Amino acid sequence: MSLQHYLVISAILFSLGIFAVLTRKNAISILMGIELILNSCNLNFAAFSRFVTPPENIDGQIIAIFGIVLAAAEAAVFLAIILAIYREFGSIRPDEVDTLKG
Amino acid sequence: MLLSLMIFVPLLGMIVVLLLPRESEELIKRVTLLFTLIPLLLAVVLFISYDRSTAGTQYFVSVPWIETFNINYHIGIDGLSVTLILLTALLGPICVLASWRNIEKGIKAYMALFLLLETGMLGFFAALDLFLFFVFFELTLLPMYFLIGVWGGPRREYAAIKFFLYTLFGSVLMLVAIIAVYLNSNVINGIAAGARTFDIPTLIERAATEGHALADRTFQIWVFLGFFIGFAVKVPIFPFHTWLPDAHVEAPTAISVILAGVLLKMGTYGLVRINMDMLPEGMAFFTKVTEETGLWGYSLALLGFINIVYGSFCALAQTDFKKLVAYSSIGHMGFVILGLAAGNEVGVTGAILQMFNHGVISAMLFLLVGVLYDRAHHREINGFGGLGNRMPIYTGITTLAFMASLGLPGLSGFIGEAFSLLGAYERFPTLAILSTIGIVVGAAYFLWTLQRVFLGTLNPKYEALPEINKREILTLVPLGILTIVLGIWPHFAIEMFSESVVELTTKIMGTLQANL
Amino acid sequence: MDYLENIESLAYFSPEILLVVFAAAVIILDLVVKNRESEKVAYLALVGLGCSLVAIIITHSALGTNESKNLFWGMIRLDGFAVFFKVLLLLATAATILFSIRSEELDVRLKGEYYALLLAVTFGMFLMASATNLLMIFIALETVSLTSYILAGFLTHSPRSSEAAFKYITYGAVASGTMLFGLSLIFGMAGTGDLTTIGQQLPAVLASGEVTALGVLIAITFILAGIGYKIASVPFHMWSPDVYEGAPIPITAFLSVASKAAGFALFLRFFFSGFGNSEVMQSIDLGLLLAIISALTMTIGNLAALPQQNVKRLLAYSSIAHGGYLLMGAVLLTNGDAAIVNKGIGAILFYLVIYFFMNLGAFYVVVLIANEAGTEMVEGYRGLSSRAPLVAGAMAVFLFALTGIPPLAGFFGKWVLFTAVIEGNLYWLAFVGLLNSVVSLYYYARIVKAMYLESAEDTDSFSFSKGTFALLTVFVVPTLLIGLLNIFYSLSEKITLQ
Amino acid sequence: MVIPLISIILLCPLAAFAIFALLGLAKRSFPRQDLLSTVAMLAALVCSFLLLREVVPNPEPHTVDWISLGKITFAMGFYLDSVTVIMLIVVTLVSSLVHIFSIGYMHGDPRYPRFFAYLSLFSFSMLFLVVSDNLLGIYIGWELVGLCSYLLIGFWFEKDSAANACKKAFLTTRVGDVGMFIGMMMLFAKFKTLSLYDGTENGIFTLVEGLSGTGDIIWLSIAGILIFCGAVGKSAQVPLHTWLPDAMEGPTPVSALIHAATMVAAGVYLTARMFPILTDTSSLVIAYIGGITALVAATIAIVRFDIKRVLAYSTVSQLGYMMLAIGAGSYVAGLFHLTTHAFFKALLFLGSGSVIHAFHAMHAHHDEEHADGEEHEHDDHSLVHEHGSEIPPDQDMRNMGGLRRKMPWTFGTMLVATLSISGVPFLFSGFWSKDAILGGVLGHAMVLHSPHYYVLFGIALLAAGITAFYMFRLIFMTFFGEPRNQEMHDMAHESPWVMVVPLLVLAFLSLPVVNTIWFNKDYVKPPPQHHIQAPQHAQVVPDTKTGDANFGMAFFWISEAQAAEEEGGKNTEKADDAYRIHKLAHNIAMVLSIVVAGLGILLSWLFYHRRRFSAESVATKFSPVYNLFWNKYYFDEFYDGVLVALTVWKSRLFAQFDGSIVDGTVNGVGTVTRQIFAAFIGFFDNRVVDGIVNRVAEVTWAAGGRIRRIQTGAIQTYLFVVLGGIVLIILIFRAL
Repeated sequence: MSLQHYLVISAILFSLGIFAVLTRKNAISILMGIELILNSCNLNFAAFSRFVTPPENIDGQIIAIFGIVLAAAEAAVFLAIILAIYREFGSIRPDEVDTLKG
Repeated sequence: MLLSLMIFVPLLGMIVVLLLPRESEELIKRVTLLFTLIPLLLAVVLFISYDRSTAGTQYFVSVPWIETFNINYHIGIDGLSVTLILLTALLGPICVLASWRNIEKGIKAYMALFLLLETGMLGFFAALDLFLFFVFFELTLLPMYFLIGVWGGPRREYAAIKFFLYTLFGSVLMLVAIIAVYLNSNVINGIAAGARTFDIPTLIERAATEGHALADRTFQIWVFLGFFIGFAVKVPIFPFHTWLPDAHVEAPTAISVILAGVLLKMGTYGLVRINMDMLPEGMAFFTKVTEETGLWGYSLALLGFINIVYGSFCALAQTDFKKLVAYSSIGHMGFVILGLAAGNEVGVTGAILQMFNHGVISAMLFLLVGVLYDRAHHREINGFGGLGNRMPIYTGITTLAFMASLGLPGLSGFIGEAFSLLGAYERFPTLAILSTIGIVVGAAYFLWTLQRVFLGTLNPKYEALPEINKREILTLVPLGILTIVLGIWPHFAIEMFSESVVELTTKIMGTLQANL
Repeated sequence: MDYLENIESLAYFSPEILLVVFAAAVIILDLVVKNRESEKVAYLALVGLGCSLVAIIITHSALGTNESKNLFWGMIRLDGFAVFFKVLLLLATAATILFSIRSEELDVRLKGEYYALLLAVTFGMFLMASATNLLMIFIALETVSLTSYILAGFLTHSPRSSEAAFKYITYGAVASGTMLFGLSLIFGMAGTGDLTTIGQQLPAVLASGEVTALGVLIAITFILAGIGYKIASVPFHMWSPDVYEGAPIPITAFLSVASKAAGFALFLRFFFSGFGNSEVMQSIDLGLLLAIISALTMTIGNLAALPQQNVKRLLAYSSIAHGGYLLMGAVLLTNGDAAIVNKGIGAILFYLVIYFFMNLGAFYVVVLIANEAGTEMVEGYRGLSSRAPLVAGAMAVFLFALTGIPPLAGFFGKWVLFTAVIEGNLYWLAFVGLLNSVVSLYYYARIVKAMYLESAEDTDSFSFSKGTFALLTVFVVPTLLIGLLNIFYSLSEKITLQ
Repeated sequence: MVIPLISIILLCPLAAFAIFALLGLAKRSFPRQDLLSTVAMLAALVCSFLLLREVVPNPEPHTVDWISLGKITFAMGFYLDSVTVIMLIVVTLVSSLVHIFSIGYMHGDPRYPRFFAYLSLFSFSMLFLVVSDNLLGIYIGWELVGLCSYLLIGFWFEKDSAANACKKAFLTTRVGDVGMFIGMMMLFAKFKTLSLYDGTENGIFTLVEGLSGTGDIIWLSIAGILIFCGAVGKSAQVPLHTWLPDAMEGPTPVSALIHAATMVAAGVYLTARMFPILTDTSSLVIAYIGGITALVAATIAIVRFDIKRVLAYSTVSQLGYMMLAIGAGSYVAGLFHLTTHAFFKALLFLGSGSVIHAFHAMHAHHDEEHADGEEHEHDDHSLVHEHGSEIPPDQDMRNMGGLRRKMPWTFGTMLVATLSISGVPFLFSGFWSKDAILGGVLGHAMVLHSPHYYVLFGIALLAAGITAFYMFRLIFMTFFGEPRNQEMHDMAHESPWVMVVPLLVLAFLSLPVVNTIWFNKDYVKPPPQHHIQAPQHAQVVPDTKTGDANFGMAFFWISEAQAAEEEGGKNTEKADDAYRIHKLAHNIAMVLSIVVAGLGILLSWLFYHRRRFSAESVATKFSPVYNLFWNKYYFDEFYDGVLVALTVWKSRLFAQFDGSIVDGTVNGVGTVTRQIFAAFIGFFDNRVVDGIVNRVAEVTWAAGGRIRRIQTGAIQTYLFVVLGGIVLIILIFRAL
């Protein structure tokens, strides 16, 4: 498998993520979309470090690992906030959370 | 040193006033009066000790301020500025006296702002560093905004913000022009050499040297426009004038006096100091008709003419006493523009004289309107009548002011107008002749007003109208004396700036003869 | 290029370390302190900031002028630029803490975490100001973001706050995700994460044709999404009005000043080192792109501010507009002439200093009024001139400074910016900027009008503590003076990027 | 010695006014302002007589630099030649007498002191005008007298009619003055100076010589005519004459001083001063204006009943005479008539004043004034005004008659004046001056062989006859026959001595005493007129001679030798026949004028004393002509018609006796301004100029609103925007 395959896959993942974020009517699925985006990035880094950079250089993979970590942290915060939202609004539909506008 | 002292004494006064307790109003007034009298004293000293025989600037101080941009605190006076400084310093105490009784609320803040305003104005006329010049120019904005907005009439908010927006818009364009000048101030034949500068004398000199970026025609024309619009809003020149009537009608008397007496002059002073002296090429473009400039060559004179006629006719249409005076001053500033457009000795002298005289006369007029307003609480001209019997002294002074304003020879108003026209006739005969319409219409609306307010049978409503009191007379007398003295012996003022004018006009004329 | 390895780096890393330590200490103290008198905690946090400030000064002096050290194998760089921002951010945090002490909307519970988080976010921003590696950039960004999400939503039982947090995190996560994608692309093109090396590699690969301009454009645009969202530039600004309105006022102030400043630090360093080479800029016409973004940002910010009734929201839009002004300086990065590039950077730094004082000052007044009058609406400011003359005066100063009226500092900030921009021959951009400042007068003056020209329903005067006035003067005096003193100009001149 | 004298002459009246003004500021007033002013005036009078010896015929400049800028300087100074001095004497003399008269006449007026202060101010301005040696100075004095006349006409400003009259006077003259100012601009543009003669090379008179022979004169003619415009305004020449009759609203002494003797004559004086720059074209224009004015005014005067109006129109007509003389090149004759007219017309006015006073003028006056004060409750909000067409009873000749027994002194003195103005031969100064003019015009015609001047001579002759007619009409109606209004008649009484004495003095002056000065050719030398058209036609010698010497009476004598030797300068034989022609002309003129005057007097005797024919029947027989005169040639209606609207004209046709050019103009402009123009301004100033700004503001606001609507509050829209932004950027910059 060549670099292109990986890039195409990650691109598809990214697009799916964006699509999810834009269309889902549920905060949780938005979170999933975000996770997709982040993972597509990680995939990219890993692929590049495999194909582009010299083998002894593993920066890309390190970044990918950090990416996973931060994604986890983000998910945690996100879920906490969704809880708060649910407490305040009794719903986690993003389009119902729109008191602040204009 | 003397000069700096004069400029910053009012600022000091502001601080003192701010430290005083807000209850002790009498004290505040007295202190303010004191701190406006000191600059007047200093201004008189300057006026007397000024060496009339040279054109150059005197009393100049130059201290480095912001080295990074080579900005200096550089002030100095030449004949023109010293005249206007005297005017400003004179109006200071007069306005304080004029606001003595009829400012009810927040006298402390009022006086503080007024002092700040005075510093701004004095500084502006003395500044010889373009940046400083601009800062002082803008410094007058804030106090003016509050003075109109807080102590003004019913529609004060509208008037204040309108004044503010107009002037800010103008000064924004001016700022671009200033920066452009600054950036090109060290470019000769396309090569940047030496430090950039804001120093007005240096810039003027460089703008005159061959091959310097500042001397370039197209550059000068654009920069000229930038500055011109900035000043035109202040003057105000048609069509940027609409803020003036509102501002005047809403502003309290003293502020109208300052507005008409000094702020309008800031515009014309800028035109002389920057547009004429620094940008002769641009000036030439807008004041000389050639196949190249085409109709642009008429533009400046035309604007002057429009101001004169338009202002006069608008004034004729007014029934609000203050609005009438406001429009009349638009008309009178037209003569200044016309004289400057002429660019020859007589014209420019007339213009400068007109600046000063209009400062004095319009100040008188607004004070008089204020006196009447304080008594009758309205300004509807048709609402009065026959006051001539009731308050003879007031009538007398008003007649003097009106006559001076409509350009009666023997009073100061005349010489300015006459010279502006005499000068303009040599360059723009048609426009000069057409502008004389303004003289007749001027006479018309003033006499008509005189008749409607003072002549005829006394309106029974005002049987008990009290005669003008001592304090008010005190504010008016010095101006009245100036009006008469300058009418009889204008040389007393002219000798101050004649040298500078000669130098300036020879330059302008030279440019006109040259390349165009 | 010489890298310091980890151990020797630590010495230069002391400010950050101190922040982390004190963050921990704050939490611990919060646990041990029984009767929730939160002031103690706050002061401890302040002490932490103080120590870190001292550390910064020491490290800087150790560094020597115009030198720079690459710490941790070139993960972050310590140079004058970084130091400048660290000091600025530190002060901003300090101000925020002081606000928070006085703010009544923040409830006493959980104060410990609150201050700890503030220190943490500062730490993240320090990293943003000095990161020189894609990895570190990403980590810094995320650290700042995650903590600020929490801070924005810190008001429990306040739907507005929670909503703010929700929008903030959704928007932020997407933006940073997009940015990460962009970063990965860059990483792929240059084959390295180190900015400086990227700066050298990119032109080569572009020249060799392995990478098309389109690729670079896509990458940069994605990255812009991330950075643009931090500095709230069009079209990535839309989160900020809502979040600013919803978040607690001190946090709003903090975001509008500190995180903007950090964002600009990152922005400048990233584009200067990574894309400083003008061929890359030319290949995608970055200059024009940034110019358009900046023009749009200030225009939209100002226009949207016009009809606002909520002062917080109004200031949010105004801070978007100011971001636009600052971007004008950033545009100059793409100018070929190094001198002008430095002028641009210097202008941004100078403006940030002034913006720091006038904007924080304005927000502080908002805090005070929110405490006393219990409202953030413009009506709440009616007759303030009589109810609290000094505060009203200060507010007027801040607002007119934001408008850019001489002789207030705001004018000089704009002055420096516009001079630089015009020197870069971007007359049109300068013109747009100046017209915008005219427009901005209109909404700033609306508040002044309310304070001075309108009268309140109830006219009982507010009373403020001495400390309040002291803090207020801390902001007022510089707003009046900075422009008039040469020192600041020369300072901003000195600081440059290598 | 000259300078101090002049300074005294100028400063005395000025001081008198200054004292009043300054004390006025302190809400006080000098106990006897009247005496103060009078004494000041007398002092000035004495000094002017002293000057008579000081001054040699040739002008002698005394100038100081007034304003100097670079190359250009404006000098202020005195231009003293014999004419100046004579004017000084006339002004001071009449002024002093009027002062004295007013002490009696104005007695008991509430603003008594102010009246005298104004008189002093006027005298100062007039004297300043007379002595200044440059156009700027003249213009200054010129406007100042205008101001004084404004103040004095409006002295009883409670009367709306007075208030309107004074405004009208000021504005009408101002219109002329603008013309004058433009003329000054032209001269200045050409010569770079405004001083007429400053001893050096660069006075206008010297410079204008330089133009001799050069063809370039059109502009000079125009300039001359424009400057003459000023004179047209001030001297109430057609078409700007209508203000003078209205000016009679002022107190009668004022009419005597300002509107008969001095200010209105200033126009003539100015024209004479500018004599050297008048080209033939401008001269002809001036002559025509003068002639037409003389005739028109005279004809109008025939049908007036208000004693003061009759005199007013007669003044206008006489001024026309003087203008005609100067237009015809008879410089001396014009000024000579100016002096004689000053005296006898002042006398006539004061006489009428004394008559009015006899009818308890003041009291009647005041009641009446208050009455109409209530009537139109200050309705004067437009510039138009409903003129009180009714003649005040105490001025209506139809109420008079048979007064000669009641007030002999007044009658006697007025009779002298009337004889003088009607040109009764030899014994009265009027005869000599008028005859000099007629002769001058005829001579000019004969020399130039120009039909124009023949026509003008005819007009002048006719006017002379009419003058005699209406003057005697006045005398007969006032002093002869039976009293028409008995109870008024019973009230009548001779005026106190303060009023009678001035009458006597003036009566004496109406005898040909002044001739001594004017016939002394060593004293009065007319300035040379450089005919720039030359050599097109013969050089015309300005006519110095005022009638032939053959009629006895030594002090009229000028030897023909002198005359011939005076022309000796120029080529003698041409000068000689010029002189011969003039001599002939004068003889013809004299005979004709005597005949005409006699006819006039005879007719009026038949009409108004013997009542052989009734004026009414004639009036009805020639009603169109009569209406024409009665309505003053419809001048005002014409102007109003043109300037306001034709419809107004119809409604006013006979009711309207007044209204005026400038009221017309200003009214026109005023209405236009307030209706069309104000609408225009209201539209232009607020909609367009202001509107543009507001529109911009609104658009900005709207934009703000739009952007708000994008900020929906739904997070996913925001994210859409982000994505859209990214895509857009990429697409756009991809294309680039």
